[in-house]
This record gives sequence, C-alpha cells and structure tokens, in this order.
Amino acid sequence: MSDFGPVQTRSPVLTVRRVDAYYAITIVAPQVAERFRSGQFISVAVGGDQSSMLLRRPFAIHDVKPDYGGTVEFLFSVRGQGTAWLAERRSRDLLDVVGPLGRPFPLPRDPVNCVLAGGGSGSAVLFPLAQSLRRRGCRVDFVIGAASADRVFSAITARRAAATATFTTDDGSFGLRGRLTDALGQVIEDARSDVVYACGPMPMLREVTAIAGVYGIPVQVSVEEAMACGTGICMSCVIPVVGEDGITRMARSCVDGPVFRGERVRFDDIGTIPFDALGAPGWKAQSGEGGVADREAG
Amino acid sequence: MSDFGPVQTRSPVLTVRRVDAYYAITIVAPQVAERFRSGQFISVAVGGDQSSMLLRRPFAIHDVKPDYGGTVEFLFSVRGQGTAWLAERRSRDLLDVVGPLGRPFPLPRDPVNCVLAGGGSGSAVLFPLAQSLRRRGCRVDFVIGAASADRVFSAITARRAAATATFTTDDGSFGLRGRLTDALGQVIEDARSDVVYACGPMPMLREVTAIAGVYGIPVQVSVEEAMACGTGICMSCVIPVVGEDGITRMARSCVDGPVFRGERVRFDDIGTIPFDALGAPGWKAQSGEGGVADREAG
Amino acid sequence: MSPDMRTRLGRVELDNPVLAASGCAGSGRELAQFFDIARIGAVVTKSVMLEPHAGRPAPRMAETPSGMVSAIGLQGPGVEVFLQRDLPWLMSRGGRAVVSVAGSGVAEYQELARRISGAEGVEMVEINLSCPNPAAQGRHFADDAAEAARIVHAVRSNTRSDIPVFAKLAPDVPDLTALAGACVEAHADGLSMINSVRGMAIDPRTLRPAVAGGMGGVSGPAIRPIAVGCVYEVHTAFPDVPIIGMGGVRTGADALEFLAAGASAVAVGSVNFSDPSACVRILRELEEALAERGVSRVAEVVGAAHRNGGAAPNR
Amino acid sequence: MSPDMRTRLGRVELDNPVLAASGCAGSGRELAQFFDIARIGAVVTKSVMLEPHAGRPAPRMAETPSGMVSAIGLQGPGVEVFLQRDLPWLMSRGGRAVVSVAGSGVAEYQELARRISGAEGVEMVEINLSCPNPAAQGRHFADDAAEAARIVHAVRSNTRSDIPVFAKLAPDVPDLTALAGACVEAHADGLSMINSVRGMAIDPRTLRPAVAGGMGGVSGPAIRPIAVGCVYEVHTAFPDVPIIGMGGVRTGADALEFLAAGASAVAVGSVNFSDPSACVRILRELEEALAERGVSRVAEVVGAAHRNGGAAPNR
Ligand SMILES: Cc1cc2nc3c(=O)[nH]c(=O)nc-3n(C[C@H](O)[C@H](O)[C@H](O)COP(=O)(O)OP(=O)(O)OC[C@H]3O[C@@H](n4cnc5c(N)ncnc54)[C@H](O)[C@@H]3O)c2cc1C
Ligand SMILES: Cc1cc2nc3c(=O)[nH]c(=O)nc-3n(C[C@H](O)[C@H](O)[C@H](O)COP(=O)(O)OP(=O)(O)OC[C@H]3O[C@@H](n4cnc5c(N)ncnc54)[C@H](O)[C@@H]3O)c2cc1C
Ligand SMILES: Cc1cc2nc3c(=O)[nH]c(=O)nc-3n(C[C@H](O)[C@H](O)[C@H](O)COP(=O)(O)O)c2cc1C
Ligand SMILES: Cc1cc2nc3c(=O)[nH]c(=O)nc-3n(C[C@H](O)[C@H](O)[C@H](O)COP(=O)(O)O)c2cc1C
Ligand code: FES
Ligand code: FES
Repeated sequence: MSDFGPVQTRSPVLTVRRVDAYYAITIVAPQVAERFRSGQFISVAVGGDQSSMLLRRPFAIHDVKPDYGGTVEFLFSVRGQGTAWLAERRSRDLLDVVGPLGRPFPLPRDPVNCVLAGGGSGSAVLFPLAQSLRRRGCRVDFVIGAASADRVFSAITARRAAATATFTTDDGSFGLRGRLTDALGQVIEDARSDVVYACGPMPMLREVTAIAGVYGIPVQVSVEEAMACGTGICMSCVIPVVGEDGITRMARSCVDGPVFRGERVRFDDIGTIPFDALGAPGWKAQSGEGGVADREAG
Repeated sequence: MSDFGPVQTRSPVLTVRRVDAYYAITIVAPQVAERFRSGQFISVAVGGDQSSMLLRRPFAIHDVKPDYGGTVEFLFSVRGQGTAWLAERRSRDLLDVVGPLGRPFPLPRDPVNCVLAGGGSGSAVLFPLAQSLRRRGCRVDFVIGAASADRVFSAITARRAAATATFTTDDGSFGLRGRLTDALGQVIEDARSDVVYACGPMPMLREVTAIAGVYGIPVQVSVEEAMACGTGICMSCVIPVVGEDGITRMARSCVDGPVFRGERVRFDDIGTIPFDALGAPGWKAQSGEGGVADREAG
Repeated sequence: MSPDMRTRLGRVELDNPVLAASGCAGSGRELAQFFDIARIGAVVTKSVMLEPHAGRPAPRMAETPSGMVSAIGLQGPGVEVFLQRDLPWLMSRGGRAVVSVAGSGVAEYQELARRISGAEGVEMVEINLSCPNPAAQGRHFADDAAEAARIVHAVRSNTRSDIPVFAKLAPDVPDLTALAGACVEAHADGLSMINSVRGMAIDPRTLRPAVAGGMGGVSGPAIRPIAVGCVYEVHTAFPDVPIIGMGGVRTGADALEFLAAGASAVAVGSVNFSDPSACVRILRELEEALAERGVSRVAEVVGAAHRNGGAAPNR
Repeated sequence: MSPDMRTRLGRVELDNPVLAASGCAGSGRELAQFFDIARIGAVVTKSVMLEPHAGRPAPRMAETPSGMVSAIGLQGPGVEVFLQRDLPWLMSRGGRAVVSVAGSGVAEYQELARRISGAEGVEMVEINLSCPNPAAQGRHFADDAAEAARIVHAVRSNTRSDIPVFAKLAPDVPDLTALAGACVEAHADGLSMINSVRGMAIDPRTLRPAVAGGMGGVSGPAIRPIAVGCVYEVHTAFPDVPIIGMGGVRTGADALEFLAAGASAVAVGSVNFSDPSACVRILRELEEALAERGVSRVAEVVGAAHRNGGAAPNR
C-alpha cells in the first residue's frame, strides 16, 4: 500500500547455506530489499499452508543485494520447530515473508567513530549497519561475543568491514575468553568511539548501555522480544521505555523498536509494568495534562 | 509387535508420478509389503511434524513390489489439503505410514469367475486382487467406472490383467457413457461370473450389491468411510452390518472391514443407528442371551 | 456474477461481512499498510477504556498448536486519544468503525458510551464483557448474566439509538445461552462471539507459565470448532438476533462455516498477526466460494446449517 | 541415570505416568499391535456401560485445526462382555486397567461400580461425568455439581476401598473448581481432566454440521492450553488431590507441561489415532527431558509451575 511500509511477499529461496552453527537463507524479495534500512527485520511464516505454528518468526536482515532485482539474506540458528523447518528449506521453495519491519538504526550525520557490539545471532543486524556507516565515512569497530567459536558470527566479514574486530567467547575457543562486555570498554577507549550500536540478549544490552553511560556516549540497542505480529497490532512485544517527555510507556518492540536509545530502556523493569508508567495501576492520579497521552506507544 | 499385524514406519518416497487425474506414490516399506494381502490399505500422516492436520489419510494399496526389499504404491486424487500436501512430495522425502490395515478380500478356494467393479479411485484396490485371483486360476473381468476419461484408472493394466475390461464414463469420454452399474449385469452374464468384488462410493456399492443379488451371486464390497484412526480404536468409521447370527452391529470399517459381504451391509441405514441394531436405543428389551454381545463389533 | 455481500447488523448495513476483530487490528493504521482498510466490512477497535491503560506485564503471549495464548490486559491510550486520533484517522481512510468498549464497572461503561455516542464516525458499539469485575474478585462481567445485563442496559441507554450495540460474549461462562438471553433482554441489538478461551501454556524449558500472570486467552484456528458451536447454539435459541462470529477464522471456508452456523458477519482475529492481509484475502475467498455455489446474496447462507436438517451424509 | 518414573495416584502406584485415555485406546488389543501394552502406566478403558450401546449415528468425526470433533456416543459391548473378554485380555498382557464407567443415572453407576469392583485386575475406576443426564434434558452430569457428587459418592461407596476412584471432569461446566470441590467432598480420590470441549464443525461443502447431531467434543493438541489451564487452576485449589491430566498430549514436552501444572500422570487421547505408538514415544521423550534437566524422580516436577513463582522471564 505504501512505498515505505512493509510488504507481504511469497519469495523464492535462492540459497540455503550452513555457516558454522548458523543457517543463512537468501530469498528473492525485491520490494523488501528496496525498502530496507539497516536495523530492520523480516518475519517469516513457518511450517507451510497447514502449519500448526500460527505465528511468524522474526529475523534480522543480514544482507541485501541487487541480484535478481533484490535479494535479502537472514541468518539463524535452530532453536525450536520453526527454525528447524526453515533449516530444511531448499532453493526454489517459496517463503511467505513480511518486511522490512521495525524502526531502523538512526545514522549519525557526521563521520564519527562507531563501535558495533553484537552477541550471538544478534550480530547479524550489525553488518548492513557497518556498511551504511562506512558509506558515511564513519569509523567502525566490531566487538562480537558468542558462547563458542562456532557461534561467532562472520568473523572474516567483520574484520573486513571494520577498523578493528574484537571477538570474545565464553569458553575461550575463539578470541578472548569472557563476555563481550568485558572487552567493550577497552575498544571504546582505543577507538575513541563516539557512539555504540548493540544487538543481543537483554542482559547484554543492559550492560552495554551501562558501559556507554560510563563513557558518556550514546548507545542504540536493538532488542529481540518475542513477537506475535511484528506489525504493531497485537501489543505482545512491549517493554518499558522512557519517552522524550520523561514519561515511561509500554512501547512495542516491533514498531516503536526494535531499535531504542539504550538509556531510554528501563532494563531493570522489563517484565513488569513500572508503577510510574503511563496507564499503570494507580497511574491516573499523577496525570493531568491532556496532550501527554497522545504520544503514548499504542 | 506381531508378524501379521500392521506396522508403523518412516518410509522413503521412491517415486511420485502423475497418472491422468491421479498421483501415484511408491514408498519403500518392506514390512508393509511383506504383510500385505489384497484389499488392505495404509494410512499416511500428512503435513509434516508440525502439521495442523491431526489425522492420517487412508489409501488403498495399489501395488507391492519386491524392489528395495519391498515397495508399496498407492494412488490418489487431490481432494483437500492432505492430498494436496502428498502431491508435493518428492523422492527421498520420508512418509510416516501405518499398514497394512484392514480385513483383506477373502479369496475363493476354487478357480471361479470373478468380476471386479471399481468406481473412481476405488479401482486401485482391485489390481492386486486381480493378480491374486489369477494366481489361483480364476477368470477376472474388470468393470471400471469414472466421471471422465482422465479419471479412468489404469485402463491398460486392467486390459492386461483381465479376460475383459469394460469402461464407463459419466460423460462418455471413454468407454460406454453411463454408470458402471449400467454395464455390470451384461458383464456378469457374458463372463458367467461367480462372484463380484467391488470398491467405490457407497451408492455404487449398494447398486452393485443389488445387481449381484439379482444374479444370485455373492459380492464383496470394500467401503471408504471417513476414518480417524484406521486401527480400530476410535469407533468413528462404523456402518450397520448384519452378523452371521442375524444381528445388526455398528461395525468398524477399518478393522471389521473395509471389506464386507455386500448383502450384510445395511446400505439404506448408513448414517443411522437401525432400531434393531445391538445396543440401539430401546434395544435392551429385545435381547436376552448373554453370549450374543460377545461377538459385537467393538 | 459476484454475489451481493452486504450484510445487516441491526440498524446498520455493512458492505461485506468480513470485519477485523477487536485487539487484532491495532488502530487500523498498521493493517492499512497492507490493504485498503475501506475494503473490509468494518474495523472493530481495540477495546477502549476511559483512561490510558498500561496493560499486563510481559511476556504476554505464547504460541500453542494452531493458536496462541495471550494476556495483553487492554493496553491502550484511553478514550480521549482514541476519539482525537484513531477514530478520525479511520474515518479519513473511509474505514467503518465498530468501537469496542471496556470498563471496570457499570459507571465506566456508561460514561464511555456517552463519550463515544457523541463522536462522529461510530457505526456500532461492541461491549467487551470479558473484563475483570473488581467487585467480584476479578471474575469477568460475562460470568454473571445479571451483571452483564446491567452493563448492556447502561451502554444501550447511553448510546444514540441509530447506533447498534452488540454484546461480546466469552465461551467459558456458566451458561452461554442464558447470558445471551440476558443481554438480548437488556436490549443488545446483537451479539459478538466468541472472545478468547481461558487457557495456559507452560514453557517446557523453565516449567513456568509462559505468560505473566499464568492464565491467558486462547485464540486462533484451534478454537474455531468451539466458536462455531457457540454461534450455532445461540442462533438456535435466538434466531432473530444478529451475530458477529469469530474465533480462528483463517480462510473463506472458515467464514462460511460461521455464516452457516448463524453469524451475519465474521471477525478475523489472531490470523491478522500471521497474515496481515488476511481480511481481504478471506473476503475474496468467501466471495469465490459463494459464487461457486451459485449464491447470489451472502444473506442466503446465514444460518444454513440449521435449515438443511441434520448432519452431512457420510461421503 | 534414568529418572524414577513411578507415580502415585491415591492408593495406587503406577510404573510411570503415561496412560492411554478413555475411548482412545480401544480395548488395548488394537494398540498392542504397535507396542507392549505393559510398558505404559495404565490403559484407561473406553467408558463401560451396563448394557451394550450402539452409540451415535455416523458421521461421527471431523478434523479441525490441530484437533478433531467427535461424537461417538459411547458405543460399547456393555459391562458383561467387558469383564469376560477385555479386562482378562489386558491382564494377560500385563497391562494395568483403569476402568472408566458411564451411566445414565446414579443407579447405573452404582451397579457398574459393584460389578467392576468385584472383578480381578481393576487398578482404578474413572467416572466419566460427561454423560447425558436423561433427567436434565440431556445436560451432562458434570454440569450439575450436586448431581456429580451424588454419582461420585455412589461409585466410591460401592467400590473396594483399595481401588482409587477418580472423577473425570469436562472444562465447559458452570464452575470447574466448584465441581472439583464437590467431587472431592464426595470422596473422589482424584480427578481426571479434561474431557473433550463442546464444539462443532460445519462441512464447507454441504454447509451442514459435519458430525451427526451437530455438537461434538473437540479434542487433540488444539485444546491443550485449555486443559493445562484447568489442571493448573484445580491444582491451585486442591493441591493434595492427584490429577490425571489430558487434552492434546502429543510429545514428552507436552506431558511435562501437564505435570508442571499439577498433574501426577497424563493420559494420551486423540494423538493415539494419528500415532499408534504415541504412548511409548511420549514416555521415552518425557524420560529424556527429565534426565536432561537432572530430575531424578518424576514426582519432583509435579506442580513445578506453581512453585517457581510467576511467569518465565522474557527471553
Ligand atoms: C527482531 C528480532 C530479530 C531476530 N533476529 C534473529 C536472527 O537474525 N537470527 C536468529 O537466529 N534469531 C533471531 N531472532 C530470534 C528468532 O526469531 C527466534 O530464534 C525464532 O523465532 C525461534 O523460532 P522457533 O520456532 O525455532 O523456536 P520456538 O521456541 O519453538 O518458538 C516458539 C515461539 O517463541 C518465539 N521465540 C522463540 N525464541 C525467540 C527469541 N529468541 N526471540 C524472539 N522470539 C522467540 C517464536 O517466535 C515463537 O513464537 C530475532 C528475534 C527478533 C524479535
Ligand atoms: C479405506 C480407504 C481407502 C482409500 N483409498 C483411496 C485411494 O486409493 N485413492 C484415493 O484417492 N482415495 C482413497 N481414499 C480416500 C482418501 O482417504 C481421501 O481422499 C483423503 O483422505 C482426503 O484427504 P484430504 O486431506 O485431501 O481431504 P479433506 O477433505 O481435506 O480431508 C478432511 C478429512 O476428511 C477425510 N476424508 C476426506 N475425503 C474422504 C474420503 N473420500 N474417504 C474417507 N475419508 C475422507 C480425510 O481423511 C480427513 O480426515 C480411501 C479412503 C479409505 C477410507
Ligand atoms: C492479542 C489479542 C488481543 C485482544 N484484544 C481484545 C480486546 O481488546 N477486546 C476484545 O473484545 N477482544 C480482544 N481479543 C479477542 C479477539 O477479538 C477475538 O474475540 C478472539 O481472539 C477470537 O478470535 P481469533 O481466534 O480469530 O483470534 C483479543 C485477542 C487477542 C489474541
Ligand atoms: C473418539 C473419542 C472417544 C472418547 N471416548 C471417551 C470415553 O468413552 N470416555 C471418556 O471418559 N472420555 C472419552 N474421550 C475423551 C478422551 O478420553 C480425552 O479426555 C479427550 O479426548 C481429551 O484428550 P485428547 O485431546 O488427548 O484427545 C474420547 C475422546 C475421543 C476423541
Ligand atoms: S509483535 Fe505485535 S505489536 Fe509487536
Ligand atoms: S477409524 Fe478408528 S475405529 Fe475405524
């Protein structure tokens, strides 16, 4: 309907590749490719026409290419039945895809120094971001963390795309032993980073945000909440986020995010309705102004 | 568990062929092939591991071959979502199959003249029967009816396997215009048939049974009732059948059938519980003997 | 020839009988990215409350076989924002709005009815009776037919008379037919059914309830036979009361099932999550199915399952 | 090390907590073609009545998303044949029998209990309360807690005291917890839940109900969240009453869900239709799942979802 919004397509699978612990699927989806901005994701129907799996599975867009009018690649590890089904796709199969979805990463106007921190499959979303940033003349440094060597994401690409690439694994099987957040501070210092971009599990994002705070630099986090619709209609993916007006709202990760300013996300209150959130039980007493509510999340 | 009963196997698809309006799938299933007797069927799980289609789909066994330790072929037309999914299988896919199921056709001891009447895909089950009968020295005549030429089943094989093969189509596009039952009487006369075997829709089976009655010869019908389990545990596939003791019982098509003696099936009462059936409302008053119930259907 | 799809719901006639269900269509804007919102019968709005509402803590949903369990807790901006922002937007796009209202007592429903009835662009009001009644330990209003009737009466008598008021029922109530009867006696112009079915999923990894607060509502194709049964039974008891049927509508054939059971329209819920263009697809499939069987007006099939006597013959 | 799978249901201890559900296991003989019937916890027999019963007219079932609707109408040979033929057969194979009883009034249940209690090889009795009560226009006994309690009392007091009596509940009753409470007060030793959920499918070709008589029972994975919710709620109210949980158990993980919700055993129903070896597969999967999480006794996970407080954290 719109030239900017997401589209729904039946896209043929071009290739399915195995990359260490991950699968990479490339689909032909010109309309998605053309609209894509880094940080956005797609959602894929799984299990075929008579699937018992009602919900789509969201995946970060890892790469878009101009081939065949526009291809889109996403990477995933097999986690449950949906990803198991995806891993069995072959080329020429059709996938029912909706995208691109979500708010993209905001890009800096000036050629600043950017550190990109990705945990596990959360790194996927940072590769197209690195490209966009470099096109704007930004310096890019990667910090990539994973449980083990086979879960480290595209090490070679990361090295190629960035000024430096630092790797951490929990078991020390690749790069530094330890967590991504153990290494991040040093990278920020060495690279004189001006901004952090991060994607990964919620506890990691919280720590990354804290570290950025220590260095007084802004941080953009991309969250991976469970999503029923991905299009903003179901309200299942909410987290408490502080608005520009200082008011906390239950914001939808799928359309108000998945990218948020790290400082705005109330990490400690995720899984709760903070007492001071707009519309929380007992909230009524505090409000007064009429205009306030107008900007709430949904 | 038993050497005679059905088995459950995950069987690789050997070939999927398109034959006019039908699909023919051959699977490698030695244990099914080895146990098979003509008239039996298999049931196939459809839609994959996360299918929303709970129930298996039953199909007559059309052919078994010794290749690869034992193969089984079934034929089907696409009717709904389950058969649509089956039609998309490719070789090497695995099918979850249970079989062989059901009571086979009883074979005559002597080399008598047999007429085999099949309507639509109901003909499938008659081909292995024809083989078995010929091995016993029986004369076989085929009468095959269908809606149109592309639904006539294996005309060439039928001609090869039988003394005569008569075809009818509703639209006259192949063989005689009309219904199978219009031609059956003449075939019985010409071939001096001693017994009729029939498979097809219920109204056809009723008419075939009536015609056999006119000629005073026995008839074995194979019914295709909707089945939830195919193994005798759910009681969903019942039809009223008169037992040897003259008492009507609600018999399970899947294990007490699918082959019944035509005269025993109360065609006019299908879809009802006949008032005189064992255990029908008000039945109690009629009964008295204790032993009777012992032989009921389920 | 394409069939006449118009359907009547009390005093209102809709262009076609496919609606987007409450809470499953956002504000309409989100779905409008995928199709022209004016093409479907109407959009039932997320249930509106008087004040902003933050809803329930996350996690709010889990997938289940052919369905999902969810507990959103009526998150929403409150009636003021709704009337200022969402309703005018729907009107501007030619969408027709069925406004769903939710409250915590008769007074709130009454006040909501007054506010909404005065606004422009309200075609119908749907009363969400599956809201916790603070005066009854959080049991739903729908659990108590007398309480439900009081709410229906309050909304009806505070809504402009040309705006039909439908009561939305849940299946898991003590006596559905009695509840429906109480609503009709309280002058509901029609009934919407069904809301989601109480249920729970437990995360097999953590062994804890997958949705915060434990219980949630089951929705999606899984509940369709339950929903069709409810529509059939209530239509049997009240053949003249129009029904909006819902619960797992995924295809045109599913819509037809509801119409045959006695619904005059259907609403598409959770399936919008998995297929954002579901409403228009279902409408097209329904049109095709009707055309195929030579039906000239959709109204002809409403209640068909009651007229054809008994079950389908065995194939 | 493989976990200790023994589970206690009142006075009886079963080797493991995976049962075949009533009406979904035939006489045991049919499933025995696919696995050794002695390997599962027990077989719950098709509900037995005093006299032979022809059941309902066909068509008796229709497939629905992740489930089915059925109306069999308790076809069966009557208690005499059952005791002469089916029960001895089960015993001869080392199977353990939970005998399900169904009647049309207190007197019939009482007589059944007497007959069954005298037989050898009866481990437990399960009372099917979802039988039409002729004295209440065919509503089920389960719809009336007082009537249900009378039946439970009648069966309990006519059954040998070492044989536990479980009452089997349906979810769509006016007040499930109240019904459970009434059964417990009437000295039921435990509860089985849930029976299938009322529902209907309409054949989109004929537009007539797909099952003769219209309404049937919905079963299969589709109803699992409803069933888990029922078990969770009743276990909350009566934490000491053992429960046999069922409704759409398809995998070991599903069985674990029921145990965590508060069931001491699970019964596999419709999934036996689609996978005749389901019971042993589920048992194996459950064992593996328990071993993986280092659980040494299955009893440890019973009710786990109540102890771990609140919902799973968001991933
Ligand atoms: C915006 C976004 C981007 C993502 N990008 C990637 C990516 O690039 N690569 C990748 O491997 N994974 C990614 N994920 C996670 C991915 O969506 C899940 O791994 C996937 O949905 C699991 O599906 P399943 O059927 O295999 O697992 P199951 O556990 O069987 O799924 C059951 C349900 O839980 C949901 N779910 C399960 N795990 C997650 C999770 N970690 N996050 C969100 N929902 C979950 C599923 O969507 C489904 O609804 C992303 C998630 C989000 C929200
Ligand atoms: C013993 C037996 C042998 C059969 N042999 C053959 C055969 O050799 N070739 C062939 O093409 N068909 C055969 N059929 C019919 C075949 O089983 C159905 O065509 C098939 O189940 C349709 O599945 P579907 O999902 O495509 O249709 P849907 O209509 O979507 O199926 C929905 C449900 O209805 C049942 N059903 C639908 N149509 C029939 C039918 N005609 N008979 C029984 N159940 C039905 C399905 O099994 C399923 O449970 C046989 C049926 C039986 C009982
Ligand atoms: C996430 C979600 C939110 C819902 N919100 C509302 C609501 O605000 N008001 C309401 O009346 N029903 C609400 N419902 C119920 C639906 O409108 C519908 O009655 C129910 O989901 C059954 O339809 P379905 O199976 O097509 O989803 C909601 C359902 C879901 C799944
Ligand atoms: C075909 C069929 C027959 C059944 N017969 C009985 C019965 O005789 N007695 C009974 O208590 N429950 C009966 N049930 C209910 C099951 O035992 C079980 O409670 C219900 O189906 C839910 O479990 P499921 O979803 O695993 O099938 C029957 C269910 C089906 C599907
Ligand atoms: S996933 Fe539905 S609103 Fe975000
Ligand atoms: S199909 Fe289940 S008994 Fe015949």
